This record gives sequence, C-alpha cells and structure tokens, in this order.
Amino acid sequence: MTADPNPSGPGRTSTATTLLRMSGIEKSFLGVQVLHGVDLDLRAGEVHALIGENGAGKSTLMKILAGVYQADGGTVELDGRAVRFEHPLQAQQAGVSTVFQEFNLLPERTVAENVFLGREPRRNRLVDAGRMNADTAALLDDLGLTWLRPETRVRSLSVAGQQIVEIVKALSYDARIISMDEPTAALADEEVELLYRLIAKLKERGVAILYVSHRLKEIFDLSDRVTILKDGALVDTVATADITSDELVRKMVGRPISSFFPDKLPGTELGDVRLEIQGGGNEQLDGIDLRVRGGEIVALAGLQGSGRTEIAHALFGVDRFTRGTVRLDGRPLTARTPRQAVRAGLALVTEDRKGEGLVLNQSIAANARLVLDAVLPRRAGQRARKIPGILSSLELVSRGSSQEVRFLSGGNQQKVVLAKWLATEPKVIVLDEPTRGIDVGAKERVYTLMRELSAQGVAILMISSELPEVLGMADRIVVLRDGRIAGELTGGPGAIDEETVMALATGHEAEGTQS
Amino acid sequence: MTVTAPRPTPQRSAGSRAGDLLARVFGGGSATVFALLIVVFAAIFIVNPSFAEPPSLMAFLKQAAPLMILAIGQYFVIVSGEFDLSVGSLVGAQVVIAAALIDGEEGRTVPVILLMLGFGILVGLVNGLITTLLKVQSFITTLGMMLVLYGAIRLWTGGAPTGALSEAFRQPGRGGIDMAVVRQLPWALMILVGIVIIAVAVMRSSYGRTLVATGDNERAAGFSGVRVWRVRTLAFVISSVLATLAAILIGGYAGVTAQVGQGLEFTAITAVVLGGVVLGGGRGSVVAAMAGALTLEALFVLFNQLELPSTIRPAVQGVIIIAAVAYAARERARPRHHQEVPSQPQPNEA
Amino acid sequence: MSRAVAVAGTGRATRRRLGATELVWLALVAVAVIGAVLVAVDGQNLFSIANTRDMLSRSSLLGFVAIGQTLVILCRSLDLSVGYVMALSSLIAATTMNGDPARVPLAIGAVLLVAGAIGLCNGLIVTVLKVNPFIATLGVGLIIKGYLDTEYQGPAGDVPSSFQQFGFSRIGPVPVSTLVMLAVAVAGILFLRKTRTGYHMFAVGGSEDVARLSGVRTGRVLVTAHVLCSIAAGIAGLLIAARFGTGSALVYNSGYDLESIAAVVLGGTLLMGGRGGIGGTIAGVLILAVLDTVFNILAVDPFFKDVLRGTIIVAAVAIYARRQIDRKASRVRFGGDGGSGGSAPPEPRPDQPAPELAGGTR
Amino acid sequence: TDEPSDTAAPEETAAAGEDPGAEGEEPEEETADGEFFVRADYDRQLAQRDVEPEGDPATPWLQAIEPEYVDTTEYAQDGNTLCFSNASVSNPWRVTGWITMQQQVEVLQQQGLIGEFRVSDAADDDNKQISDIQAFIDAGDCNAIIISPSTTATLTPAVEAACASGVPVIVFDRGVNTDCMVTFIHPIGGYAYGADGAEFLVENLEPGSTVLALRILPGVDVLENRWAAAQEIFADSELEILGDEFTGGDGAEIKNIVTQYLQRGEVDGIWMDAGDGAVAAVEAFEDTGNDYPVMVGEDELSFLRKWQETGMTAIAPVYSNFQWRTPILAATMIWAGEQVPSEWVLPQDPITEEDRDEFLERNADMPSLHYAKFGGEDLPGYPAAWQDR
Ligand SMILES: Nc1ncnc2c1ncn2[C@@H]1O[C@H](COP(=O)(O)OP(=O)(O)OP(=O)(O)O)[C@@H](O)[C@H]1O
Ligand SMILES: Nc1ncnc2c1ncn2[C@@H]1O[C@H](COP(=O)(O)OP(=O)(O)OP(=O)(O)O)[C@@H](O)[C@H]1O
Ligand SMILES: [Mg+2]
Ligand SMILES: [Mg+2]
Repeated sequence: MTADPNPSGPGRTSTATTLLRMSGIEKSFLGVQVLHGVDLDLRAGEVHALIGENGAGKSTLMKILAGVYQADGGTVELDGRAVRFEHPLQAQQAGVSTVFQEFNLLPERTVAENVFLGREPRRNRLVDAGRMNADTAALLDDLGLTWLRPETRVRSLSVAGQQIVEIVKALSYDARIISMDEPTAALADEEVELLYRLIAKLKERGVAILYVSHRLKEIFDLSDRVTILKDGALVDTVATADITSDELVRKMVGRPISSFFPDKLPGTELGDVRLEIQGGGNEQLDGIDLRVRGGEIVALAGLQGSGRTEIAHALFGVDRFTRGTVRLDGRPLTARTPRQAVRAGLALVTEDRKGEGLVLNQSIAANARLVLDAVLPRRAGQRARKIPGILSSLELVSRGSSQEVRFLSGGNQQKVVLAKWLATEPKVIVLDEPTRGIDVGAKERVYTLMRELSAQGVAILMISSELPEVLGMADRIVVLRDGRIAGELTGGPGAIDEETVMALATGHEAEGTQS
Repeated sequence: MTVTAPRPTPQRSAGSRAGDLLARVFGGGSATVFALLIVVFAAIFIVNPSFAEPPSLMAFLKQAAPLMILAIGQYFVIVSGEFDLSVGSLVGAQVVIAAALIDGEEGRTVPVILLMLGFGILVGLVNGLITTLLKVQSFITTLGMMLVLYGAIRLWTGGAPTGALSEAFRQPGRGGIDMAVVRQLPWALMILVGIVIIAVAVMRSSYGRTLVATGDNERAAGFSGVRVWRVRTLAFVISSVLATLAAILIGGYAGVTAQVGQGLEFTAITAVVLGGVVLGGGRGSVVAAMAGALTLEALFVLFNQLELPSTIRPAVQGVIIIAAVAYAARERARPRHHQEVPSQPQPNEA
Repeated sequence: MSRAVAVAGTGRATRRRLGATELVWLALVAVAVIGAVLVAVDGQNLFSIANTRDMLSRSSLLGFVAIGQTLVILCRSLDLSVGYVMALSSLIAATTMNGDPARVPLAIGAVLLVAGAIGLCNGLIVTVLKVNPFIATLGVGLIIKGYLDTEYQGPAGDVPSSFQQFGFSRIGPVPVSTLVMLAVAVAGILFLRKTRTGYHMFAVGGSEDVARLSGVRTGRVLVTAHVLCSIAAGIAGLLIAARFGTGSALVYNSGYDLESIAAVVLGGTLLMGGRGGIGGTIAGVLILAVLDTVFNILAVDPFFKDVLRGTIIVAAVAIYARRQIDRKASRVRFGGDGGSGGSAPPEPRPDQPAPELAGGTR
Repeated sequence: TDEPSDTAAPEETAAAGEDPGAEGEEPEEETADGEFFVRADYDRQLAQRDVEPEGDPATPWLQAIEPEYVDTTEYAQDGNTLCFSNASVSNPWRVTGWITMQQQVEVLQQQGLIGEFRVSDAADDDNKQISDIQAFIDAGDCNAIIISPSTTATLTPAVEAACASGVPVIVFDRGVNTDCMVTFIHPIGGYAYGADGAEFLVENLEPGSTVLALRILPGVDVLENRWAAAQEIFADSELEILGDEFTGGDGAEIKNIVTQYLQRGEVDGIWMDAGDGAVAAVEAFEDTGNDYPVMVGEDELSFLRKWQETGMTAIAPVYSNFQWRTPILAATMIWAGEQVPSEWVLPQDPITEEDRDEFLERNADMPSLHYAKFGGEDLPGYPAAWQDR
C-alpha cells in the first residue's frame, strides 16, 4: 500500500516568497564544530526536506531555528528581518513551531494540556480549562482525529498516538513555519498517510515546512526541494523533482551505495531450530508460534502496537509469557529476567536506544562491556578483550573508547549497542527496530552485520516497521496483528511484496497465509 | 564528529589506561574539589606552618577518617542514583549499641563488633530492599530509617546512652602505632587506606561498573542483564557497613555521647557532592568523593585556624559549598575536560 | 475503526484509577478511624472538641511549610532551608513588632519580603548557577544559620497580644491559624489549577526540557516556586512568633525541613515532580497531626513515636508506589521515568545544554 | 480561656526586685553587658551560693534558699491527676532526672497521693510543647500542671494560658517570663554554674594562662547565662580566652576542636558550659601528648571517674539534677493546701576534689552517663531504675 500521490502536485512554485533565510550558520558543541556555515531558505507553501547521515547536523540546525540552541555564527532572517531566538518561546511567537526528534510530551498531563502547554488560554487571567479542552477537541476534529480525546492522559496513549499528539501540538500554533524532525520515525504507514494529508492542507495555507526524515520515500513523496547536509556542511539544495534517489544517497553519503541490502554471504546455511515459541501468550499476546533456525533471519512485521516488541520483551524476561513454551536450542527457556535470557544465549537490541540501550554518561568501553559485567562478571575482563575488535569491525567512529556515548551520533550509538551484544556471543539475537533513526551508511553496516551473523549460524529475529528492510533482509516474515500471528510469508528477499504484508497487518484483505 | 570513512577504534595502551584513570579521577566536575583541597591546605599551612608537621597531619587524618569513610559509603549509594539519609542515625545507633552491649567489658569487644556489623548489614538490606522491591524513593526510605533508628535506639536505652566502651573498642579510633617522625600512625588511617583501596578496586570491578550504569540509566542497565535491585541493595549494604566502621572509629575516637552521629548524613552527602559526584547517579569517582570529605574537614580546620567566630562558620561553609558546586557544574559543561583526555585519537582524518 | 482504537491506546491505564489525592484523604479517614478506635479503647474520644482543636492546631504550622514545599517538589526541586527561614522570619517579625501593635503590618511585610528574597536566592542558585537544589538549599540554610547564630543569642523581640491572636484564638473549635492555613492551601490549589504558572510547575516537574521546548520559561517557574515556598515558610515563622510571643532562632532544630518533605510525599506528591498537589499535602499533614494527637492521648513514648512515624511514612509511600507499578510506563517515550519510582530525585537539569539527551533517560 | 496577655510588663518584674528574677530575664532589664547578662540576677545568684538553704540537708530537693512562701489554700483539692509537659528527654541529664521523677511519682501513687500521671514530651519542639500544654488545658481534668519549658521566652504565653485556666501550675528547670505560676522550682542558676567553673580556673591558673571555652549551642538561655557569668569573671582576670566554640555536645566534635587548638598552641584550662563530652576534651590532651589542663566538667560520672583516674585539677559544677523530684512533691503540697515557696531555689554545690571520691563511691554501680547529684538514693527503685534504663 502506498501513500497518496505526491500531494504537492508537479508544478512547483519556485517564485513563492522566501519566508526564512538562514545563512552561514555555525555551531559547536564542547569545542567540536557540528555546523559549518550552513545556508537554508524556506519559501511559503513549500515542503523543504533536510537530509543527511546521522550526526550531519540536521537536528542541530532545526533547534537553532527553534531557539533551543543559539548559533555561534551566521544569521537567521525571517521576512527579511534578522532574528535571534534565545528561547523557544520567542521562536513560537515569531511563528516557528517544531516537532522535535525527541518526544516532547508530559506523560502525566492530558492531551489538551500538552497541546496548549506554555500558552494556555486564559479568562480573567486564569486558565480556562474548559476552553482549552474545547479548542483541542475542535482542532482534533478538524484534523479528523476524532478518536483522540483532549482529556486523555498522554501516558495512556500508544507511541503512535503520542507522536500524533506531538504533531497536533506543532500544528496548533498557527505557525507560518513548521519544522518536523523525523515525525514518522514512530509511525506506521497508515499514520504516515494521515500526516501526508495534514501536510497537504498546511501547504495550501502557505505554511512552509522543513522536513527531516531518513525515509527517502517520504522525501520524494512530500518535498519540493531538498537540502543535503554532510558532516555539518551544506552539500547542495536541489528541487526534489530534479534528483534521483541514487543521486541523493550519493550526495548524502559521499559514495554510491550499490546494493542497499547485501546478499547472503556464501556458506550461510539453515541450521537446526534455535529459537522456538509454542502457543506463547500473555495479556497482550496470544497463540504465538514462532521458529527461528540458525542462520535464518525471521522478521516480525505489523502495525504499531501489534505486539512485536512485546514478543521480544516476553522472550527476554522483561515481560513474560504466561502461556506456552519457549525453547532455545531445544532446551526450555523461561527467562524471568534479562539476565537469565542472556545466560541462555539470547540478545536483545532494544527499539529505544537512549532509554533502554545505553548508559549515556558512560564511556563507549563501559557500555560495550556492560552485559559482560552484569551477567558474566568472572569472565568479563577476558571477554572484554574482544570488544575493541568488534567495535572496529562495526566501523565505529569515535574519539577513543573513553568517549562518553552521549557525544556519539545515533548511528554510532547503535553500533555500541550492537557491540555490547555481540560481545556475549549470542545464539539468538533479537533486533527491535535496529535501524530506527540511523542513516543509510550505518544501516548498511547493520545489514551486513546481520548477514555475517547468520553466516555464523546465529538465529536472528528482526522487528522492523520499515517494510523495505523487512522485505530486503528476511528469509521469512511473520506478520502480527493485535497480538496474534496474522500470517507467515516465506520466500526470502524479493519474493514478497509490501501489499501482501500490509494486507495481513491490517486485516483488510483475505488471509494470505502461506505457512 | 562523525566521519564516513571507517576507522578502527584504537587498542588501548597501558599509557592510555593511565590517562583514562587520571581523566576519570580529575576530569569533569571532580577537578574542582582537588583544586579546592589544595587551596584549603595551602591556606592552612600559611596560617599555621606547624600544621604541616607529620604529627599534626596524622592527628588531622585520624579525625577526618570517619567522615571520609562515610563519604565513600554514601558515594556508592549516590552513584547508583539513590540517597542514604540514615547513616547519621546509624552511626549514633551503633555507638550506643556498642556502649550498651560492651558495658566496659573487654572480652565482649569482638563479639559486639561482629554484632554491629551484622546490624549494619541488616539496616542496609532493609533500606535497599524497601527502595528496590517496594519502589519507595530512597530519600523517603532512608528518612524513615533515620527516624526509626533514632527512636528505637533511644527507646531501648531510655533516652540517653548507657554502658561504656571497652579500651579495645576504642583502639581503632583512638590509638595507633607509635613511631618516629609521625609520633603515632593512627589505626584509623590504616583502616581508611584499606577501605579506599578496596573501594577503588570495587569500582573498577564488574560490580562497580554495573553500579554506575544502574545510576546512569536503570532501564538500560536492566535490559543489559543487570539485576538492578541486587546492585542497588548491595550499595545500601556497603553504605551501612561503612557507616558501622565509621561508628567504630568515631566511638573509639571520642567515646559515647548522646549527640554522636547527628547530622552526619548531610555532611557526608555534602562531601560527596563537593567531590563532583552528581546527585541522581551515574557520574563521579569514589576518590573524588573521598577528597570531598577531606576538603570539608580541612575547611573546618581552616576556620579554626583563622579564628573565625564559630557562629559564622556555617555561613562561610554554605557559601563555599554553593560556590564550589556551582563552579563544578560550569566546569562539567565546558569542553576542556573532554579534550584534555590524553592519548585520544583525533577525529576526522578522512 | 479498529485502527483508531489501537492508536488511542489500550485504555488499560485509564480504568479504575482513584486519584492520588482521594487515596490520601481515604488514608486520612482510615488513620482517624483506627486512631479513634484506639483512643476509645482507652476510654476517650478522639473527636471531642478539645482533641479536634488539638489536631487542627498541630497541623497549621507544618501545613504552611508543607504547602510551600509541595510547590517546589512539584517542580522536581526541594527546599531544605525552610526551617532556617521560619526561624529568621519569627525573629524579624518579633523584633520589628517589638510590642507595638501598630507595627504588625510592617512586620508582616518585612517577613514576606525577606522570606521572598531568600526564596529568590534559592531559585537563582538552582536555575542560574545550576547547583542541585539539595545542596543549594542546604547551603542557603547554613548561611542563614550562620547569620542567626551570630546575630541572635536567643529569643528576641516582643509580639503584641493583638498578633498573638493569630496563634491562639479560635472560631468555634477551629483555630484561626488553621483557617488561615486552609485559606492559603485553597489559594495554592487555585494557583496550581488556574494559573499558567501553576500549570507550568507540573510541566517543569514532569520534564524541564519538554517545558522549555514548549515555550515555558522554566527558570522563572522554578524561581517562583522557590519564592512561594520561602514565603510560606515565612508565614509559618509569623505563626511561630504569634505562638511564642517572641522570635526564636532555635526553631531550625525542630526538623521542619525533613518533616515537611515527608508530609508532602505522604500526601501523594511524587518526589520526582510533575504529579501531586496541595490537596494531598494537607491530608498528609493532617495524618501526621492525627497520629501526633493519638500518640499524645495514649501517652506513647516519644521515641516510639519516631519509630512509628518513620514506619508509617515508608509504608504509605510503598502503598502509593504499589499502585503505580502496574501502570507500566510507556516504553518508548518515557523511558525510565515516573513509574519506576525507585530512583532518587535526580538533578532537575542535565549539566549539558543537551535537551535531546534527556528524552529517554530519566 | 486561653487568651494571651502581653508578656509580664517590665515594671512588674523589675519592681519585684530580687524575687521573680529567673535566669533569662526580660530583655528590658538587659544591661550593656549583653542580651544574656543581667547584673542583678548575676549578683544575686553568686550571693545565693553562700546562703545556707532552709530545710534538711539530707533531702536537698526539699531545701530552699531564701524562700518566700505563698499560700496555696485556694488550690487545695481532692483531685490528684497530675499532668506534666516535658520539654524533652534528649540528653543524659534530662533522662536521669526523668527517671528520678517517675520513681518519685510511683512512691506517691502508692501512697494514693497522686492518681493519674499524664505526660507529654515535646521532643525539644517549642511549638509542640505549646500544643501539649494547650491540650492539657483543653482536657480540663488536670489537677495540676507541671511544666519544664523548652525555652524561656517562647513558652511564656502558653504558661500564662495554663495559669489562666485556674489549675495550679508548677514550672521547673528553665523559667518563663511570668510569675503567674504557683511556684517556680530551680537550682540557683546558670550564672552561679558558670561562675563556679570560671572562678576555679582563675584560682588555679597562673595569670596569663590560656583557657578554651566549649559550649553546646548558641541561643539557649540557660547555657548563655553560664557563659555570660564566665565571661564576666574572665574579664576581671588575667586569663587569656583562646576562643569559645560550639560543639553540639558531640564528643567527636569536642575532641576535634580541642585537638586543633592544641595544635595551634598551649591550652591551660578548659571551661565548659555543660559536662557532656568533657572526657573527650580531656582525651584530646592525652592523645596529643599534652599535660592535663585545669578542667571544668560536670557531675556526670564519666567525668568524675576520669578526673579521679588522672588526678588532674578539676571541678565539677552541678546543675542539681534532684530538682526533678521537687515539682512532684510540690504538687502534692499544693493539693494539700500547704505553703510552697513562690520561687523555690534549690541548692547547687559544685563537686570539688574533696567530695569527689565520696560521690564516686556512692555511685560506684551507676552508668557513666549518670549524674552524681541525682538525689534518688532513697527511692525504692534505687539503684536498678537508674542502672538499666
Ligand atoms: N548537545 C550536544 N552536545 C554535544 N554534541 C552534540 C549535541 N547535540 C548534537 N551534538 C553532536 O552534533 C552532531 C550533530 O547532531 P545532530 O543531532 O544535529 O545530527 P542529526 O543530523 O540530527 O542526526 P540524526 O539523524 O541521528 O538525528 C553530532 O555529532 C552530535 O553528536
Ligand atoms: N507503555 C504501555 N502501556 C500500556 N500499553 C502498552 C504500552 N506499550 C505498549 N502497549 C500495548 O501493548 C501492545 C503491544 O505493543 P508493542 O509495543 O509490543 O507493539 P509493537 O508492535 O512492538 O509496536 P512498536 O512498533 O511500538 O514497537 C499494544 O496493544 C500496545 O498498545
Ligand atoms: Mg537528528
Ligand atoms: Mg516495537
């Protein structure tokens, strides 16, 4: 299933007024320059995509526009007048609103309170909660989000629901410029479509949109122009219509990426069943039957909230299966803690890198050996000797293993997470959204790694919301819907198409089970 | 910072390890405390050169040892992301327990000390398990423990301490090996050195690493197989055991008084924070925490040497603590320390 | 549309939720009932006019402090200087009044001004100098202590009887001071529910970065909370002056700092900020007052009281935490936040100007 | 009934001259010497040390110095519920006294003179003590209220409220700024206590010797009076006062401070405003290899034992602990309509080298934090009640 055809239509208006002009923007963090004189201009009614690898400086540029950071050099002109935002408030007042890459909601507050945070409507100087709810309801209705209620606590929403609240919040500002930093990272196709529709509406109103995404498809679907950053420097700004995706990737990475999904390595064989779940179930899952062989890559596909992560967590002892059995290499596995799972030979690369994957204030070395320290303290020192090798084979870019991981870019952080798990020499590795929010170069490295692992006979269970990746990498695809297995698609890379998977995931078409 | 060309992470040489260690000890917010320590000592020496004589230094270290030990214990808890407000009460309770149970009889010294250690472990376990299993914030758990210990001990003794300590019990805190030059090498100092060595070793062990990781990001640590509850509980036990050792030294040093231990928890936490350890966990070194305690004790000596009116000392102490912590916070935010790390390969060569 | 339901969440969390505040008031009722039964066994009536008065008047002093403390704790800060502010305020009040009823307004003004200024210092040290509030307010407390010890060798000043009424007179069984405390509490509740600054306190406590990125002037909010907290402690100081007839420096030894924090937490406000309120705090204060009165009537050994109080506070918070455990934290977005409960109040700001890092870690 | 009145008007107390003056008198009477030094009180207390008290020396808790008896027939009654608002039992001196008081009550309860003995303990919190007293008044069934105020000035309104309720009120230990109570029981007082030690130092030290003053807390009137008197005496001497330090009564703190002073120079004498931790101060001299100072301690046994053991030159001023018995006895006297002194000044003799050994012998089985002049030897619970607290 594909999204609507390009909502902007073919005739791109390059003559539209320039709303915003950023020129020569410089920014350093802790003595490291991350933006080198970047220029960017936004026109009314255009969608301007900003792309670049992890750490290229996209979010930083956006945050300078939003008043979160202050540029060290360069100028920002709004309507031809120079502005300098010292506080996000000033940016908002000037008509710039932002969907940040990181989530920006208060879990304990309601949808309405979050949407109107910082500018609650008042009557007689007192906050008018009634109007706030009414306004939010009106806004939600207007956007066709009738299922979302203003009084709901954000904590009780699903991830996608939260992301949508965030987008609604940015829209509610009535801004002339809206910048969105990977707004779809947590969205499935259906919500992405909703976003497409919203963006189309905004364009009609003459709003300028700065759009960051690692999903090239969206760039081509949505944007009028695209600006490419590399290592904090401007590479080019081109009309999207004038560039192919290969060219775009080349400009972004600095080298052509021939085949995005690497082929199986020679000598990769399907071994015995290493991981087996039979009739697994708990509060959110039911009837999960799953088998992964050594050397095999099985993907779990499904919509947001379909229970994929839940399976990973239940396997790994974060949650539990209350029904059914799990076997690892034929031996029953009832992990009640991650530690037991690790001891049995399981590894889990979590979907939330910063929250669940890394201890950000610690060094690369400390992160990479954390599992060893926690689970195998006696042999930790000895095993940790392999870590530098693993890190370099992952092509980690850092300033030495004593660097704190919070200073790494997303892709490099993910490599540290991978290294941490590889050091345990797992038999089965579960990768939950392993490429979420990382750039193409790093993605490719992850894919290669997966191939290498399966060549070594490791069983891989991959969870991903990016269908191309699922289709490109998996030997088998298990589709989940509402916590149950909706179907299983076999045939390996190239044999299955997106429509079949989506049909299963949404349940809109007849069963296509082939297992 | 990011380059596309792959470059391997360099192997760490011995030199780079030493560099790392130095960076970890002196880097970040910890540099402030060492600077402050030097300044305070310099000031003391200027005001009173005789303080630099070995016997005086030994006497100083003897009295500083208990707070340093408490600070080390508190460090374990703080770096794991928690608080231990019960140590002051625990020190008081332990001294009173010792006096009441020993009651002046030499023969009971060792059994009572063993019993005190057992009691310390118990208190730490209760603190730790309530915090980790019942999910009560440690600030509240240990505040409750502080009240309970304070009340229970007085309930038991009817308000004021009873009994007496034995001579043997008083030795570790009061005595030492008589020798030339330093006059007396205090047992307390030797015990302190032993504890510091063990503490540094523990922090470099797997346990220490998982402890810091837990304080930094409990969830990530949990997903990495760390048994968070166990790691934290152990930190509370360590804190309580070290508080017990501090109690043995304090009781030995000065005998029993009703007020013993009062307010020590705040002094210990202040010392740790002064050492650049961040409340909330995950950052700071144990050596710096100990240096924080030493600095605080040195500051008290300096106030005395300067003949500052004793009523005004808290005010000066308050100003210095706020200034030092504020300065350390600025330092941490500055780039310098992250680049000064020796032997770091330069980024971006491609 | 089934999809919509999925996006809107399972709704699990919204079911069967009793607000934290209601729970605390229920706890208060439970404590009162159990207390009344125990007292009745002893042949007395916990709710006799005399005992009711006693409970209410015991609650007023701690009430003021705890109301202020609630505001700062909601902002994920805390104030350990309140005891010293109370002592200083009582002295300023008593010495300014100096027995002259005409000077009462002047004294009240002076107290509020000085207390507010101290709160401003606390707030600025926390926000501008980025000192952890624990250390900042401990340090400011020490500074005030130094001043008090140097300046006042004991009780000083003289409070005219007209102002002593504030401490002693009653309307029916209800002491005036309790009424004033309740009025301040109501004002505080309205402030939190009806003003933007009040809303923003929850936001700052929930996540300072989120609040800042949403255009909230977080520094100002936090400073406001600290100023209001100190002013509340100042009012407590006024009450002390009224009850003592003089100002007393030694009040700082009475442990109101920790006790007020305990009352706030007992009242269901999260020590990590972002959730809770003054309503719960008042219930927390009343629980402590009921306990105090019951212990007094039953002539419980004062040291046993400490043991019981410590146990009750921990037990109560353990019960609140229980309720939160089954509400699983949203996995992706709110990382280790909130529900995990176990961790101490972290420093409210990261040291780095790196808001993006804070997203999932705490 | 609990209307506060302005604190006792200055003229009243001032005019009353010698009798109502307690320690911590009205600030109005302040002289240039400082907030806590009232010369009239100082002179009177110093003089009272030499006055022979009335009554049997075998029961010093019933003796009185220069008593002025008041008639109590208006309070005579059959009711015998005794209410006691205690400031706290937070230090060994108060604990010792509190045991003595309970023992005394037990005796009288057995004799049927006292019925219920109701106690509330304010744990050193003035506000709580005010509430406690208020609760006694409100309860309305106390036949007498004994108050041991935690702070002089702050408890005044509450004591006045208690008096106004018509119940006989007995105040002991620290005073309050009113004379509405039936009797105020206290040993001679803080000036005398402070002077005993200071005079001893002046007598036993060469001119030019150095003295370190160790104090517990600032701002507590009883303690401030002791220091004020000592300062008065030191000012007239040729002793050099090195400093006055607050220790919180914590032994470790005391030892630290003394060690630091010794490290700076010689210390020939130590003056303390209370004996808690006196042993720690002495040990600081031992541990640093210095000669013993001339020492001012207190009648706490740990100090007396250390003194005997080391043979140093010392004195133990006494703040008579036996005063805890007196208010109980006074209550029964008031109920019986017997006269009591309006200000009941109990004797307060320091322990000197001559009688030290005698007191040590008498208390040989007592714990070290016990006070030699606790005056409970004749009570039936002796000695077990004081031994296993
Ligand atoms: N607050 C900060 N402190 C230090 N370094 C930072 C900070 N914020 C960003 N950086 C660094 O600046 C560089 C640019 O980061 P930025 O987040 O802008 O990249 P990005 O293009 O948005 O990457 P991604 O695609 O991963 O989101 C990275 O190297 C990052 O590590
Ligand atoms: N924090 C939470 N609180 C309540 N319910 C949750 C929470 N997280 C997930 N759920 C629910 O659990 C079920 C399974 O969610 P899960 O996250 O496993 O799905 P998923 O397919 O992995 O989605 P995602 O792409 O977000 O990882 C869904 O019904 C979801 O709404
Ligand atoms: Mg980014
Ligand atoms: Mg998932």
